[in-house]
Amino acid sequence: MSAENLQQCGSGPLFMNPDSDHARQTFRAKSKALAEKVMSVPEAVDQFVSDGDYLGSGGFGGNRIATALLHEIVRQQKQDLSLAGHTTTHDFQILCAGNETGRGQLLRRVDIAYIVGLEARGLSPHARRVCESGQVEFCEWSNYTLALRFQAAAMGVPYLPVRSLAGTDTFRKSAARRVVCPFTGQELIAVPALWPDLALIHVHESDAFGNCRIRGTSVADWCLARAAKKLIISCERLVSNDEIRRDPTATIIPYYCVDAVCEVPYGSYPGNMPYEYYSDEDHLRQWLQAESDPETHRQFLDDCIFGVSDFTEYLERCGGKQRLEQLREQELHP
Amino acid sequence: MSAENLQQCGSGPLFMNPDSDHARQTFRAKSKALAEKVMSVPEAVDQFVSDGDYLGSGGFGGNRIATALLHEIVRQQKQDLSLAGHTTTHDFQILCAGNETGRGQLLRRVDIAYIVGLEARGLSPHARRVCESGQVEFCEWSNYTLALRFQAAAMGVPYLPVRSLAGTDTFRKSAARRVVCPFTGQELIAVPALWPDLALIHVHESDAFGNCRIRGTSVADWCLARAAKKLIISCERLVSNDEIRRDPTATIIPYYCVDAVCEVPYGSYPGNMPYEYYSDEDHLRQWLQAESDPETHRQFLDDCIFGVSDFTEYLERCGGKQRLEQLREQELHP
Amino acid sequence: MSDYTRMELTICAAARLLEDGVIVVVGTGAPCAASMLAQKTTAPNLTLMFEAGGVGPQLPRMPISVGDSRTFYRGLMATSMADIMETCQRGLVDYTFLGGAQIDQYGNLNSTTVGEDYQRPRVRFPGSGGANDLGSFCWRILVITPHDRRRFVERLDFITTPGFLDGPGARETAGLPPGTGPFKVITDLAILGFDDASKRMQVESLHPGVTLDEVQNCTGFELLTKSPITVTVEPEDEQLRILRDEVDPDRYIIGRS
Amino acid sequence: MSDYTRMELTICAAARLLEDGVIVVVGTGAPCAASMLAQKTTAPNLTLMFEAGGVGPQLPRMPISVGDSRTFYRGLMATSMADIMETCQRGLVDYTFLGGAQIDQYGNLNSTTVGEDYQRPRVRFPGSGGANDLGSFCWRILVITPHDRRRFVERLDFITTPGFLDGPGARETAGLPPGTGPFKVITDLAILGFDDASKRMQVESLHPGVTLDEVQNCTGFELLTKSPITVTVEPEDEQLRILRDEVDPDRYIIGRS
Repeated sequence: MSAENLQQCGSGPLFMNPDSDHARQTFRAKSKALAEKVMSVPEAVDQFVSDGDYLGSGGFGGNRIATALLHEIVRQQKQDLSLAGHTTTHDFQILCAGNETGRGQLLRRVDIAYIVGLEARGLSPHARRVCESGQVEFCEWSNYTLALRFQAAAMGVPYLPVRSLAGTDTFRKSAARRVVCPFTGQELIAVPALWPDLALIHVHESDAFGNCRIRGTSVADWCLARAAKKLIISCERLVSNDEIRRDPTATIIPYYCVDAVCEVPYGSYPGNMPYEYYSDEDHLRQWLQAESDPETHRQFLDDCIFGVSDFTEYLERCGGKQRLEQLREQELHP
Repeated sequence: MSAENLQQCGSGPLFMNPDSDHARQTFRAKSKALAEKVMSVPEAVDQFVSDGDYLGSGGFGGNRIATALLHEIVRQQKQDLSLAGHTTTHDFQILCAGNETGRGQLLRRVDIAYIVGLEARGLSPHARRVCESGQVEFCEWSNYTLALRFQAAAMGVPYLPVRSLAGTDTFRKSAARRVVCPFTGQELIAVPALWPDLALIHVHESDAFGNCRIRGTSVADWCLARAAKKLIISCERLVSNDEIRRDPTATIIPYYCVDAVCEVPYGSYPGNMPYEYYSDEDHLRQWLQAESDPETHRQFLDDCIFGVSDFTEYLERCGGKQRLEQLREQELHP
Repeated sequence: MSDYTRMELTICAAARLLEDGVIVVVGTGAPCAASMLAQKTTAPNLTLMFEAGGVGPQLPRMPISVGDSRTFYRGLMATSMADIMETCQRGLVDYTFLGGAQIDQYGNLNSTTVGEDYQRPRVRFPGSGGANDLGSFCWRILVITPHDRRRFVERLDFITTPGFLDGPGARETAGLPPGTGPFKVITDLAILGFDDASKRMQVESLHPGVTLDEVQNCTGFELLTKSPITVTVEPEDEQLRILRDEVDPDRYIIGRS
Repeated sequence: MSDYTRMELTICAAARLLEDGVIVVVGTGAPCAASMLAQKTTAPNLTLMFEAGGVGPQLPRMPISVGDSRTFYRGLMATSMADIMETCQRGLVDYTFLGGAQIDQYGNLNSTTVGEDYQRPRVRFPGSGGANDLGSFCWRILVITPHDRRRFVERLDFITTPGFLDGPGARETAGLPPGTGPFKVITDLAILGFDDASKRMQVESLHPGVTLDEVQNCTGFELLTKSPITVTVEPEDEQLRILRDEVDPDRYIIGRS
């Protein structure tokens, strides 16, 4: 293989426009007023999630995820969504409940870095069904390059260079392209900026305007929050604006990125929330087991999502306060 | 002006190699062991600053700067240094004391984003003498593009794209180049990665290994710390490794970036240190005034740098504890 | 109506230009005074940003440096310079206030060198700082500057920060974000804007008692005029009181001539 | 010498490969167990990193996710995924542990799809996750995997993560950082390395009681051999005790076959 013969472009589909001028118009039109944005989860999803939207899911699959918002999107039966699947594990599993379950097709296009699996817990049988059906369009990336697409978007440039992907089928099935460094002549890969229509991020604390704090790893959320054209925050606790101003160094997402703030204690359940509660491995195991049989799975989804009125009821069905206290204990004294 | 006629390259000199493979070899050779690195300011400067080195100065000119390290570099009469001048104000003024004062030539090459001035306080007469002498080689940038060069270096890529500089003499006298976005065809500016030989960063707290915390704005120090081939930290307070581990979210610079840690209370004086002490405007005004006359300036430098044994003695000469308490009061109750 | 100085008038006029509910990146000095005044009068929901990383402070006093701790005193966020610049680059920031040693008819700014020889200039000024970035990224550039022929020149010795470069379409051709550029220049004599078609500077409003001839005489290039030219609204008593008592009680800015 | 399982042997062998004073990016499962074991035995000054942002934790138990809170429990830093990946990209990270559904003779890994039709695969696996990045950036790739013909294949259905691609020089030509690539493959049968000249996989050490034929029979491509082939050092009692009592008391990993 010589440099001249290198494949210049991945053949994967580019789902979103990487033009930074296009994105600038959207951001120009956003309100920058320091206004209160607190609302309920159903209101936020109804108001800010449209069929056909491209979603970014914050956190890391089963850690600090916006479960309540994800459930509500499934419950409201949104259709034809696209997803940035950077280590999406349980969050992906939740969204897959809107495919192949007789309620239309929630997921239509997925930029993949990591899907279908739940890390050491194994593969999701239902997510496999969804992804092996041929009904969902894919484009391959890696965790870093997909995060880097958010970073390009957050920076306001149409692409960024990187030194991974090169030489692999991951590149060939991506929408990345080759570029040459104008200074060194080094062969590099360029990834296109990705401005999601909507991002969902669960945080520890937010004020009513959307100034947010996160404790522990931020994963890709610093960039995702800034890249998203619309952003719904769910938080463990609403705090006062005075509390935010007491320590501005701790603010990781500023209000002008945020469209809605929902207070949802235990909002990452059954995922882990650092310094708050550990993941509910029993519940995640039950979910995986239920998926083995489509009929069991249907019943399970009715019990957990479609047949419950809101996230509080889901928490109750999963063991309520007692179980949550156990998970808090596991987190604080591992 | 049509797109075809755009000038493709700035004519400014590229002082450092932007090849990321070159930098990788340096980083590979660095020790990654969690080892104690506490030493005195003279030891750190003697051991880690070599004539001809390229320096990056942390903080923002007169805010959270590593004054003690800068004085020591001047006192040890290091020669032929290069500097990344991103809003270097009082730090630049200190380093200029090694030029045109009969002690050889400390500054030889400067990548300029902002030099010579002290913001609203006016221009430094001595820095003007140094920069109008024709003895120092320059390359022009802007604050963001110079910070972006550190960011490229921190990321491990040889360049990054940006949408400023375009169309100006700042571009023409820079070493930036034009690139075209491979996805959108947009005309962009590429800036080359910059791995300084050495960076000096003053922080609030560090442990003995170099895990650091900063309160307030980080300016470009997140990237600078990661870009630097060698890094000397000065800190207001040494803290225990246990204290660092109590809140890993607060760590902004990890130990493996750091070569030396010096405990220097009031180490940013006469600069501002957020939440600790405000800038000493009287002293900065005296410094500017002293520069108007070369003889007065020589005496002033003897009193402040060359004729004092260490930074503690400098603080004493500037009013010592009483003055520092006033500045702390100004900071905490502005 | 109280007596007021030209500097007070300039600051009050600049403050009025800032709409409520927008973001402005400011430097120290007059721009900061104007922004603080706007917050306390017509634009209570104006968010201030400082290039070193301060966002939304409750400014206790005028900062001395755009990076000092006052720029994030009881702020909403204390972040990095890159975060501020990238927020501008992706199109979220409406206004920036800039200055310079020289300005030309297209609003290009020089803050780098004066003199023929770049390597041995007559005067070395600081350089771009963040001005080139902010002037490239933000939607609208505001300039506050004293008005004289040394500053308003036919040809800059060095284009540090882009105005409209050499005319219509030049910013876009160079690759700068479309739809951006100089918006208003507020001086001690007048408020100037830019002609839509030619992108050349035009007089839009004369300060009370100032004539068009006077402005043209203080300008090293031919000024266009917008018709009709208005008279700059004089500071209101309440505006002056706030400026003097709350914004700049030390007369740090308004004490200047 | 105690009895031990093949998994215990594999983990102990992997742990011995990690030098003291280096950084390793690990996943969950066997790599994490091996790294924890190394820390508690031969490499007390080994720093663990996790791709979601955890640096230098004092792991209280095995994490379940590479992003869960244990990955930064009493850690040195809890940062972003990009920070971890960029630290690898700029050359600071010595080792990464990877796995996959398939591996070929050049150490290329497949964790994406099995089957002919990419759009309708026989099995859809997770994809790269961070593997492609870590396998591109880190100096040395370590692989821990069960050894069978389903995994060790002549031709991958999908190259997710680069080994030596199609042979000597291919990584460099593609633009990957020079000097990087697969280092060792630790299986339940042997320790394998890569021939310097051909970059093909070679048997370097056989686990006690395992024959070369047995290894070749479990491999879908022709293996080279390094001469002399050694016998893998058996776990020491103290190593086993620590593995069983401190690293994996729940037998989460070592309980697997």
